[in-house]
Amino acid sequence: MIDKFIATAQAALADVPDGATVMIGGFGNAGMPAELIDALIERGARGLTVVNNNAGNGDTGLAALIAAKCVRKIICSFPRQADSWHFDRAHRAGELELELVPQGTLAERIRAAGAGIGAFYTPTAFGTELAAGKETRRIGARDYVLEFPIHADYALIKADRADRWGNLTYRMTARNFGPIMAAAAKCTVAQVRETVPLGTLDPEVVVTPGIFVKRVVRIASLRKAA
Amino acid sequence: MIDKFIATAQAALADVPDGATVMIGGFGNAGMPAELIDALIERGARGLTVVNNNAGNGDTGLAALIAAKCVRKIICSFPRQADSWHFDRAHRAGELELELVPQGTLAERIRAAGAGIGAFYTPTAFGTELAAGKETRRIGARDYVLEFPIHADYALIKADRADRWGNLTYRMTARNFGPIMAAAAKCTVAQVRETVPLGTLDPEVVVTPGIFVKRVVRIASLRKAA
Amino acid sequence: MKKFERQQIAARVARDIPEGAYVNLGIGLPTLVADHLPRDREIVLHSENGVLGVGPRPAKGMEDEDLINAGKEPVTLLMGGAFFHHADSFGMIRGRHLDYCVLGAFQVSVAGDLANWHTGAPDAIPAVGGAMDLAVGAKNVLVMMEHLTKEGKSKIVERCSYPLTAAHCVNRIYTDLAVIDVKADGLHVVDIVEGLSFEELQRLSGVPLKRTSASKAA
Amino acid sequence: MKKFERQQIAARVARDIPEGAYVNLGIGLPTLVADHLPRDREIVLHSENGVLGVGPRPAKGMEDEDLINAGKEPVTLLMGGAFFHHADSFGMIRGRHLDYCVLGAFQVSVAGDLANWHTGAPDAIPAVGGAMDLAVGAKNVLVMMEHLTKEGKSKIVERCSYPLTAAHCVNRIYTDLAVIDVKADGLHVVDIVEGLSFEELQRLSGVPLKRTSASKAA
Repeated sequence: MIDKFIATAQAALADVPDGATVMIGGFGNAGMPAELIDALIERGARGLTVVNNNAGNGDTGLAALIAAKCVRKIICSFPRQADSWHFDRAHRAGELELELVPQGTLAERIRAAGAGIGAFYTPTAFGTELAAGKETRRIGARDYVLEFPIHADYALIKADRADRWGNLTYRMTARNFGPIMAAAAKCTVAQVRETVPLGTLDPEVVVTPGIFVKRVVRIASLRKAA
Repeated sequence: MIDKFIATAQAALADVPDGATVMIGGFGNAGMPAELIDALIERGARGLTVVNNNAGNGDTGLAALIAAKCVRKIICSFPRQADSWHFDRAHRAGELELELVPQGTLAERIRAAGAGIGAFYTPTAFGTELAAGKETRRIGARDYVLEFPIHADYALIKADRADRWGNLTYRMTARNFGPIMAAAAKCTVAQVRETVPLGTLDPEVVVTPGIFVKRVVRIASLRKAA
Repeated sequence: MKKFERQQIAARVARDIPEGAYVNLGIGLPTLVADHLPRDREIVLHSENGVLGVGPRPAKGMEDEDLINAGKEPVTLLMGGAFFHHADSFGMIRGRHLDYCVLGAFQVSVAGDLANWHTGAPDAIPAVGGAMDLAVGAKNVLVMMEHLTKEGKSKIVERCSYPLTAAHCVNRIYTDLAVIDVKADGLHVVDIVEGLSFEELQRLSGVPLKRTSASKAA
Repeated sequence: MKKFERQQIAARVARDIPEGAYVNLGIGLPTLVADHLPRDREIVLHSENGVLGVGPRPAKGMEDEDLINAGKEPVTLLMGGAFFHHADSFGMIRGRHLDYCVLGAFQVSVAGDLANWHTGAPDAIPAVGGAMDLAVGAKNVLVMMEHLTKEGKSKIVERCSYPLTAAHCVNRIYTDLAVIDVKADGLHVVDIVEGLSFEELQRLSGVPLKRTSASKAA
């Protein structure tokens, strides 16, 4: 019997090694797998490359992972925020490498990894300093930049409901990077609000099919107002 | 008020010009927009380039469009079938050009058009005659072929339910090419089984958001056994 | 002369957005446009974090942390809205499905180059977000900004001195002094704030402007 | 010697597919494998027209034209199944998410090259479907075919004379005479049909085969 449910976030992340590339879902608090990030901090792996839209804010979540000195490099689109002080400090101290990627290119590079695309041409960032040193090509009447996929060892995402095959649904804008990160990682770990018996999720409504998910942890966290 | 509902298939296709590129959804009978194809035949535009997984079978649908001498070129993955006689005859007579594309490359080229990707590298078909003359590139340990998007003037697709904003849901494997063709065409026309008031479709469950759809025609056709 | 207030600029942008348009409003100043869209027009707002049909801010206490916009502010969803993932969302943008995006700017050049993501200061940590995707992707790129810097320099420039977001992308500029179209043959003044002459606008802008038959005090 | 029947070959393939595997069964001979998957193993079948969790053929009269497999035959959906569109479906394939695909073949070379889509006959209209995607995409490519052509020639060849589907892609070959692994150092015989000697298999195959400790009569 296929059963991807795992009892605790700690057990689900017990094998994350030093130097792993870890995608972390979420856009703001929506879809941020807070309890999985806590478990990753507890796991204590070092030298991680983290892929996320941001670079942490406040003192929790990804910011705490940075503060715990687990992260060597961040690939993201929007690191600087009013309260991204842990990133700011580590980056200014030269302890934390930054790869800045336009948000759509970040999403498409993650999607390309999951879909087996070797590279793609995007018009985004052509003629800007974020395309400096990159291959470009004119196709038709437009100029494009060549971009390569971002593969990961782990993806940590937050979904809404899951069955034991790992089929996932999401809740509103918490979907964001979850489905594409799930497909781009060797080992995708989803924290979910609710686990349901097989056959409960409408097959038309499954957003991430279980083929992309290795481990599911139920986290009965309270939903906070934003 | 946004209202994409149109009374008849004929009205929805009244402006298809000679020489247009027309994507037609469906895989077998599932998702085939039969009534829209009939209306396209009635419209009588000539010199069309048609994008479909197949090249028509039997004497109806795409086969009838070919028989009516409307089609100049077909881009598809699987033209030859036991009953693809209209295609076979026209192709052998030199009246109908064929561009044969592996099914996944066909899907990805259509997807690339909708997503604004200029070109992409796929491992599919590398080292085969379907990659003859195409640019290739080694990326990491694999070899890839460069493929370009397929844009269309029209997409004719079949969905299940629609609201007046053009949001669509599909039914089981009738989804197939519908969502990606809808995004790849300048003018997407969807025939649907049912139209519903705005707000009826669960926003989590909309598969094709209305932004990709210009016209919706309700066709209350009986569902036939396969 | 009485400069346009921020809300007046937003209202002026809103006036130009037709029924049925799909529109992305950038973070900051552009979000003000939402409040001015005419109630009798159905306009569908997109947010790059995976939503079409963005509605107004929810009532106090009704916020849901799973329903936010690209500025990470709580929003609501209109009837007819839909959710999708980030790659699909940026496919919509890059694939030229959005009719309009409205962006803030540091500078716009006479060629329509846009600089709005990075001051280029050596110690600044840059953040780009979705700005470059929106600038290359939307069918019409509308820019809202103050006409002059705090030091009184024109933000409409011959060449951007700040790092580019995208080249040749801006279609129309809305400032506190004027509305200006960016065309292949140069900058065409559409509206000027009451009490400001074309000549004075020309002097303040420091780049060549064209007077069009449509140029008029707003 | 009694050659393996088609159903026996299918059963032999089914035996190799472990619990929890995600599997695509190609059109034709490979579809027979579904009937032999052990009932006590959960195995998830994928069909390239956008479905995971494909179940058996429906009862007569219960067919639904919207629920078909890649061979356009009516199927059912198991609990836990899901639908998705064609680009997502081939993303799964190309992105190496399928553990196994089972394909028919005209020829397989000693290097694991596969020819299964086109005879290359000058008047033949070719049709490729999803074969090339599956051959490059699945983690394990299993081939089911008769060992010999009707003319008695080996379908396992030094070099494919038919047009390639993909190079270096086949992991294991199941024929009516043997089961053979394709490895970097050559072809390793895993099983031989009862009553056929390794030497005779070698002679019939016409390409170098290796005898492994696992080689045994089935």
